[in-house]
Amino acid sequence: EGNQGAPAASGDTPGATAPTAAYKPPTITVGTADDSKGPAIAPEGAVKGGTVTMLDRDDFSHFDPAQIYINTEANFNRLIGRALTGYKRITAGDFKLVGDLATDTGTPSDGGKTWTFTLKDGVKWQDGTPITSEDVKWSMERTFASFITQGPTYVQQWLTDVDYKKAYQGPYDGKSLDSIETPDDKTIVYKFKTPHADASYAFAMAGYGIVPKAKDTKEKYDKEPFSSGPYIIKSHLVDKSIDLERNPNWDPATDPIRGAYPDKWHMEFGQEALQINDRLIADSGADQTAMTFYASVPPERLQQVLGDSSLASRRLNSPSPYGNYYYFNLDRMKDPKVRQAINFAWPSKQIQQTLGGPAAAALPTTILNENTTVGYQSYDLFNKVAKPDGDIEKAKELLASSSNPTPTVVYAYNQTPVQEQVTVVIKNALEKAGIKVVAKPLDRKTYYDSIGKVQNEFDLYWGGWGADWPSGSTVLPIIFGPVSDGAPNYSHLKDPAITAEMDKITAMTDIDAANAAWMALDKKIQETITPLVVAENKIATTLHGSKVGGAEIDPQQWIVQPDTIFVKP
Amino acid sequence: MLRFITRRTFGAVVTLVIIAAVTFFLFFAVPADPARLACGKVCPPELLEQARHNLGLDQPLFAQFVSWLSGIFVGRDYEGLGHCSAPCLGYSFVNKAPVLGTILDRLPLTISLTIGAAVIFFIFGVATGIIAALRQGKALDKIASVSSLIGASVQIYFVGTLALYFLVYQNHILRQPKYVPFTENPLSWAAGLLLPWIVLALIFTANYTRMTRSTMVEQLGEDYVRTARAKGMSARSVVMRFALRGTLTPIVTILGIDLGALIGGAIITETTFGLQGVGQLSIRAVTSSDLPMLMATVLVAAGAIVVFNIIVDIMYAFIDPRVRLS
Amino acid sequence: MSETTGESGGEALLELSGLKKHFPLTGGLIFKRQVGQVHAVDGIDLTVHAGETLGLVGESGCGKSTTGRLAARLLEPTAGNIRYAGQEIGHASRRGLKPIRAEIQMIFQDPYSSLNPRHTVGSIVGGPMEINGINPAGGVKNRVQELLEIVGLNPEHYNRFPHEFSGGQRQRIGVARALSLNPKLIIADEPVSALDVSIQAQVVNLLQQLQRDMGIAFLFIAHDLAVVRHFSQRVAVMYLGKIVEIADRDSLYTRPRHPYTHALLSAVPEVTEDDEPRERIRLAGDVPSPINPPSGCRFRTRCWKAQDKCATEEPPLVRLEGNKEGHLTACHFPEQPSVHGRDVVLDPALRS
Amino acid sequence: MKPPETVGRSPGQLMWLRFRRDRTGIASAVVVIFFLLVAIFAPVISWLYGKDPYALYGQDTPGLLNDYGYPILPSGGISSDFWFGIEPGLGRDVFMQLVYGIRTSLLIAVIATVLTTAIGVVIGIVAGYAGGKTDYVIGRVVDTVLSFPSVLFIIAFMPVVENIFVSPEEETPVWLRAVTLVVMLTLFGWAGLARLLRGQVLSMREREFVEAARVTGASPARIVFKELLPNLWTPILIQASLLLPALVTSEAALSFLGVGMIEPIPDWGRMFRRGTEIYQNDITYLIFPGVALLVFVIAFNLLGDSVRDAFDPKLKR
Amino acid sequence: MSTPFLSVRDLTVDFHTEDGVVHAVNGLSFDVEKGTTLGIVGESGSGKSVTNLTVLGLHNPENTTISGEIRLDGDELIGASRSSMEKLRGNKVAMIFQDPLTSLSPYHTIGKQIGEVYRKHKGASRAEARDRAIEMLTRVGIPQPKTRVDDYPHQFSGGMRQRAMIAMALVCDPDLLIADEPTTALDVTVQAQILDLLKNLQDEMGTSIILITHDLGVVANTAHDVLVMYAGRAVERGTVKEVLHEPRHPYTWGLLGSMPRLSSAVDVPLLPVRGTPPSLLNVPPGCPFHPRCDYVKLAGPELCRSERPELSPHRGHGDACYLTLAQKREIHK
Ligand SMILES: Nc1ncnc2c1ncn2[C@@H]1O[C@H](COP(=O)(O)OP(=O)(O)OP(=O)(O)O)[C@@H](O)[C@H]1O
Ligand SMILES: Nc1ncnc2c1ncn2[C@@H]1O[C@H](COP(=O)(O)OP(=O)(O)OP(=O)(O)O)[C@@H](O)[C@H]1O
Ligand SMILES: [Mg+2]
Ligand SMILES: [Mg+2]
Ligand code: NI
Repeated sequence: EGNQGAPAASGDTPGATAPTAAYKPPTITVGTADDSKGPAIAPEGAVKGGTVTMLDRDDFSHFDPAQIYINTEANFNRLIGRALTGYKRITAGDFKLVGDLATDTGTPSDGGKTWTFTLKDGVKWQDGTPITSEDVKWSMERTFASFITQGPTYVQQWLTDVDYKKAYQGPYDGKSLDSIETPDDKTIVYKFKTPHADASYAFAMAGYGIVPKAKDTKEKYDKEPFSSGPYIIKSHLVDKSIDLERNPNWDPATDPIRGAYPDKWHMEFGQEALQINDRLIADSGADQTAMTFYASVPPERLQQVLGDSSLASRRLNSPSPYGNYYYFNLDRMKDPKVRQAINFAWPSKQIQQTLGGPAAAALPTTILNENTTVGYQSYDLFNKVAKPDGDIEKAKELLASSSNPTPTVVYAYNQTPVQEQVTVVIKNALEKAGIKVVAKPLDRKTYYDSIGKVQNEFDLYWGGWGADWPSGSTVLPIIFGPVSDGAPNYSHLKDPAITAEMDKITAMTDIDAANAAWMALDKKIQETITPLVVAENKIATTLHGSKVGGAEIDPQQWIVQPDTIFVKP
Repeated sequence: MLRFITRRTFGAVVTLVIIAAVTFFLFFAVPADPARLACGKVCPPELLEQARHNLGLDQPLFAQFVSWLSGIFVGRDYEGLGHCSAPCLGYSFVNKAPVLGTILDRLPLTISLTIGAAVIFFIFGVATGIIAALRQGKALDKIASVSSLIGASVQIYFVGTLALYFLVYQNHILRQPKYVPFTENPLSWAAGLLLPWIVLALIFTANYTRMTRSTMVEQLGEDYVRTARAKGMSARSVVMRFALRGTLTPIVTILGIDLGALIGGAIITETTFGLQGVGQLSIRAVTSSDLPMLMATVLVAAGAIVVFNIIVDIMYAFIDPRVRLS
Repeated sequence: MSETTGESGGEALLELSGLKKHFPLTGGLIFKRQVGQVHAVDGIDLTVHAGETLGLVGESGCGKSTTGRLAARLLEPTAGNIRYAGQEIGHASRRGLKPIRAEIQMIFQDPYSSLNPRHTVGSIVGGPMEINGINPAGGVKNRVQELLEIVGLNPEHYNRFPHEFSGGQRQRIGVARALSLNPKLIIADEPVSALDVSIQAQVVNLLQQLQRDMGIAFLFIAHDLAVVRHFSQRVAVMYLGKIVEIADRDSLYTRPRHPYTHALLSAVPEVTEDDEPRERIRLAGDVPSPINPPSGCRFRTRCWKAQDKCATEEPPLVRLEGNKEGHLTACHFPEQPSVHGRDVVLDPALRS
Repeated sequence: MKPPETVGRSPGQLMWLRFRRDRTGIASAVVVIFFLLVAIFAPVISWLYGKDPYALYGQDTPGLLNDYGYPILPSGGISSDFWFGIEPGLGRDVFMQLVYGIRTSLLIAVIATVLTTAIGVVIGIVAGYAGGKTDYVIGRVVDTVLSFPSVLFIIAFMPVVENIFVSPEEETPVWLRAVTLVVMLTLFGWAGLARLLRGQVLSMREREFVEAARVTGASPARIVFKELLPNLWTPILIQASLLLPALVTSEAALSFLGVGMIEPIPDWGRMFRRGTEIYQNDITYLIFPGVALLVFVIAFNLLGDSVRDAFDPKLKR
Repeated sequence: MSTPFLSVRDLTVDFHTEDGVVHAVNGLSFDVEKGTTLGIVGESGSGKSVTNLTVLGLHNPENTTISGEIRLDGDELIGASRSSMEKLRGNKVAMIFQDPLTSLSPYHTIGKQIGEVYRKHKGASRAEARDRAIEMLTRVGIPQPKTRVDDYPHQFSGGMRQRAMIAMALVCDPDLLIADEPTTALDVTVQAQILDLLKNLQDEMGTSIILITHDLGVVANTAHDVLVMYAGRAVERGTVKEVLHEPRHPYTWGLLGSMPRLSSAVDVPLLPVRGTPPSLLNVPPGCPFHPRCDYVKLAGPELCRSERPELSPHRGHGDACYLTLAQKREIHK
């Protein structure tokens, strides 16, 4: 259980069902100082050398760590940049949070309000100058600058205020931030306003990667990053290609995370997923050493890819760590019975089929995602396990007892080819239960703007959210946080009891207890309020060339991570 | 001649400025806000304002257009990003790189794609057209006309997709389309673009065969062709020296239009073959609300059309002396 | 210029005086602007009297058609007056022209392009009546069939289309159309030039008969001097936008004074019964361009009598000594009033 | 007096006679008419066939689609129930999708053709007939429109046109896309036709029959509508007959780029695009719309050629 | 009498068209003597041009059937090989066309177009050909031939173009020059120049000329012999004097009667042929002229309608009509 949509049987014929892929959610624990020592644990058969070709559709928009929030960019950043902490792969599916630049995951004091990190010896910038605590402090300070608009904001808020950009405008005008102290070159102390037990997780975000004070070029840094990681960007043709070569000043002995086996990386952008996968399936010539970070097999090729046993060794798969939700607009959908009825009637299985079947999507039942939630507990409030294609009878019953037995629901969707089809399915199912669906396609560029308006005219719309570290603390307080235009509380849930509960859990210093509390709150919210429908959870199937070894999907980032990749001789 | 070129160039510049202005102002009618896109997942109003300022979107529309326009001629200063010298098309909203550089990086591919295909379809189209015209009603003529019709009726994405599948992925007859600069290795340049060339040629040859055939038939009935025959010119030189000259005029017009359209409208071809040319760039610009990039790709596309029109007109003067004076 | 009344009777129906038509030539580096003008018609005076035929001859491009089109007010004159029945119509609007539209009609040179290929004969001939709201007794159709009969076509052909007719028949349809409004003046712009000789004769005969029967005045434009002579009471000779000589038929053909008229007459290839050799004048070159007409006398560049005076002074169109009333010539050094003169060969290739 | 070959046929009748002799022309006309009938009588076909294009048969009835959403039966699920098979994923009936898709695409293309032609004709005639400044201004506008990279523009500014009709919060009617597509296709289509017709009018204006009409006092309106227009039907018809298939493929190309008609409205071009994505697993889904489109475009082009030949007796094929 | 330079016997040319077979020329015979001019007159469509294009073998063999014989200087031309025809054209037999603008290639200079004939047939070098072109231009009276030789046809006036055409036709000193309505597109004064020019050149070089025209006046001024054609046949033949002053065929009478002359009486109507020329798809049986002829009754309606009259006598002044000579003389008075 917990993985309701996981593939069941196997077979090679076109009319067949999808093959099994035993999937186990990752284990993520906190490592010790010993764990934090380099070098990284090599995957089986790993050798150094060679060039790996990475194919993907989109180039990376940001190299300045402070601007990075997107998994693809974070993933690339692992090659050229480091942070205080990071996740170390022990074996496949088994991870530990360890110190990256820091000797360990940090030492809390003052009830979790003060966090102290010590930098390792021998960590250097690409020009050989040592990385100092001054650099680390500078890196945090510059995230307050006005030109930084994209990266994470947790630590900034902890250090100053919710409206952190007002509190401090960055270091460029000579002012520094008092709440970060650097007693010496190796030590750095963060002083938060409130306790944060999960701070060591926060510092693992790529957004808190380091930038050298001496080489900071402000806006331009986004184009010309200074490497602290194993590689240096040799050439970058925007939206076209990137070439990486080794950073001679990176010492594997200091790095517990990055294997950095290939000598060179060549990255090509611009092809659609279909083409990339056709190339990878063909596996001819130079493409044998090719892989992709993010261009997983599109549904159109799933049957072929999963049905072909010769591809088994070049196939990776992992369900998404992101939550996908169909939010009810609580300002408009006032009757909880209607919301529950919709949950019961929801055509999860049909949507799954539209997306490519059980191999392409799992059907979770909880708000929090099992991949990114330490202490995950499943529940099934709307009978999805038994009736994944919708319990129309139950829905009708609920509706009959509700304030409006034949409601009309305005469903807004992001107008992409896939969402168009999903909409057809949703409409078809809900109408069977007597719910009229008015579907409104929204332009994909303005989709979030439109649904982000508090005064919108829609009843139901899709939205996604992913945890920033494996805990409910970066999910529930966000998607049920403050209601304002553009804020991700798309349900407009404003329940004082829930808010109080979230504040309480946030303040907990015991991480395990907090995780359990988040899980309980998850169920409570769905039970008492039902602000959303938990949607299908996509499963990525990713191919790589036959000469690529060590390819694994990072279950948290949902992307093939570069740390273990090597070229087979 | 020089006067003519001057006048046409002036006209072209006016056209381009109009197109640029239409693009620019329409862009702001699109209900998408590039600042919002630049601002990220969680974007409070102050940050939005900040992003807007960073992108220069907080100035009056007209002022923005003027500074964009003047940037092309005198360059422009960008806060934080430095000076962008003379033909400055701005910095991309998305990746903050100078747009011009990106365009210049992509243009060789799109031009190679177009020119290579054009050479093939022009030579093949005109040759088969001539043969068809000379063998009117014979089997070859019929084959040419039927195949040209089929060619004209299929679409790049249809043929392209199937060609990729059968010729590249299944049978490895041709290489995965890929661009290698001509200066780097002419052979791989040609090999890398062979498939798109063939597919484009397949589709375009048709039109040229048809045009050539019908104009050639017309030309063969012209009085001066009859005169040439009455002078005792051999059949070959009648066709190659006399009839072909007159045939080329309309063909060159179409070629000019096609070249312009191919460079400006390479979107589908590049999407089909996964090539990173200006077409793909333009699509990216559209989907990411990247105004400077969009403006630049529109300018390149429109510019190609306009420039080729002028080239066609100049070509006329070489082909047809009657045009030279007026 | 005062009176140009010839001997043929009747009051002046159409008077053109000082009429000019210049077509602009445009060009320019960036913006279109006028860079010159074609002096198509450059100050002519003509009078057509009721019931008479005035022939207008001249070489290609000398402005005959332009004159005709000005007279029919298809063009607006650049300068000068057009008076029809005493009324000035040179700059009248379409509305102002309405009452006289019916009275001035036109027959065109090309029997193929002058009939709308998409209209039936019935609507081609009946159209003008419809436009002008004329409702003849017995209905339009009857009248059209009557007209068809008059021009020698089968009235049954009412519903046919022009392409079903031969050139001569088409020209008859054109005549019927011109007649449909009972005009007082018909401007015939080379109505027979495109036809075969035998057909040409049929049409000339028809026109002549119509004039006799209906008393219609004609401005008859042609380049064939023999046809003009056959059909016109008075003849004007045009050269490069100007009238160089105008006279009654006899005077012009037997006592021409202008060297150009001499040259024209001598160039007509004739089937002659007698063997008496005619005067042979072979001019050199072609008519100069109307964009830059020669100064003074326009014919001087091709004239064997040209002197310095011709380049500076434009000869007025006047009655020369010994000429009949109404025989006007524009020449400083007129020829003898006879068609028998000396041979003049200016063409270098013919001088042997 | 007897005219030669006194048969009393109008130019139109003669064209028809010439056309009737052209076997290719007749065959392609039959095909074209067949497609038009399919489009017009789609509801009747649906009623006779007993299925509709919206029902998700494959999802509602188990056993039709496999886990991946592909039809279980071979050849795309062709059976006596589903003549052309089942759509992968949603499981709709392909035959009905195609019939209604043709209906949608043809409707859009026909309306766009009519509008394009109407606008092109009006502007072309006005420019040609009015001449002078009007002609100059229109000429520049036409030049500019023709220089626009149209595909890119349509993709970029589709939302703008949609916005003109409906604000983003309001209900977006299903026909809106169709209207937008029509508007966009028309916007970039008229200029070529206008330029062509302007040329035609210019040469026509010099014909003497126009002068003949003016001499009889005909008004400009009469000259344009009664004298010129009947003579322009030939180029107009030819252009329209070539424009229609071009617009059908344009619409399909836009669908390929993702800016065509949206679900659930069946659309030919979108089927085609989907076909190019899934052809490796279900070739029939590419074949039916692909071949139908190919046949239609070929037939229409052939028809256009035949019409041209019928109108132009000089051109010997 | 020796054999004529060009002799055409029983020439028949049929075109196979979509509408049926066009009998463009129907059993035509005529001769051209060395150094003389034969004028061919007839209405539009009577087959004048077709006849002469056939002499040069310029018809598309696909849809044309040609029978009869054409002997040039004793050599049979019908069925001659392509290469021998190519050698003949422009060299021994040259042609001038009606419309000099469309008949000259707009894409090549006048000098090139003249010179290439010379190079092709005389194997001259480029420079020689150019010199020859300049010489020819001088001969036909083009001013400043040294510079005009590099002009394009559109830079010439109508008369100059026709002169250039003549220069091109005469560059290889042909024995036979076919001039197809060389002056129809020109003004009278220019026409007179061109006709005089042709006459002068003939006197100089002894070329035989076939002059096609529908203007009897032109024939009267230029030709030695005349052939009158009607519906693809010869209806009258003879010397200029004979045909124009003592015409024997009703059609010739009609042509002459249709022509207004500078010397004729002005107030009498012209005497045209009534009706229109027949369609060559469907030539009337018997005498093709009978539907338009006023004398059918006199000559014998049966005969005229059923049997085709032959040109008689065979040599000298002949005509194809059933009227007796006496009747003809009587009527013509
Ligand atoms: N609409 C116009 N625009 C410019 N120039 C014109 C126009 N109409 C006539 N012309 C010029 O005016 C001059 C006189 O033309 P017009 O047609 O009156 O001559 P024409 O005597 O009738 O000649 P033709 O015998 O060839 O018919 C010519 O040089 C001609 O090119
Ligand atoms: N290639 C052809 N195919 C079919 N019919 C033809 C062809 N060439 C000429 N004809 C027809 O042959 C007939 C004779 O034509 P021809 O050109 O010899 O007439 P013509 O006497 O020269 O007349 P014109 O004075 O108009 O030049 C015409 O009816 C013409 O339509
Ligand atoms: Mg004229
Ligand atoms: Mg002829
Ligand atoms: Ni600023």
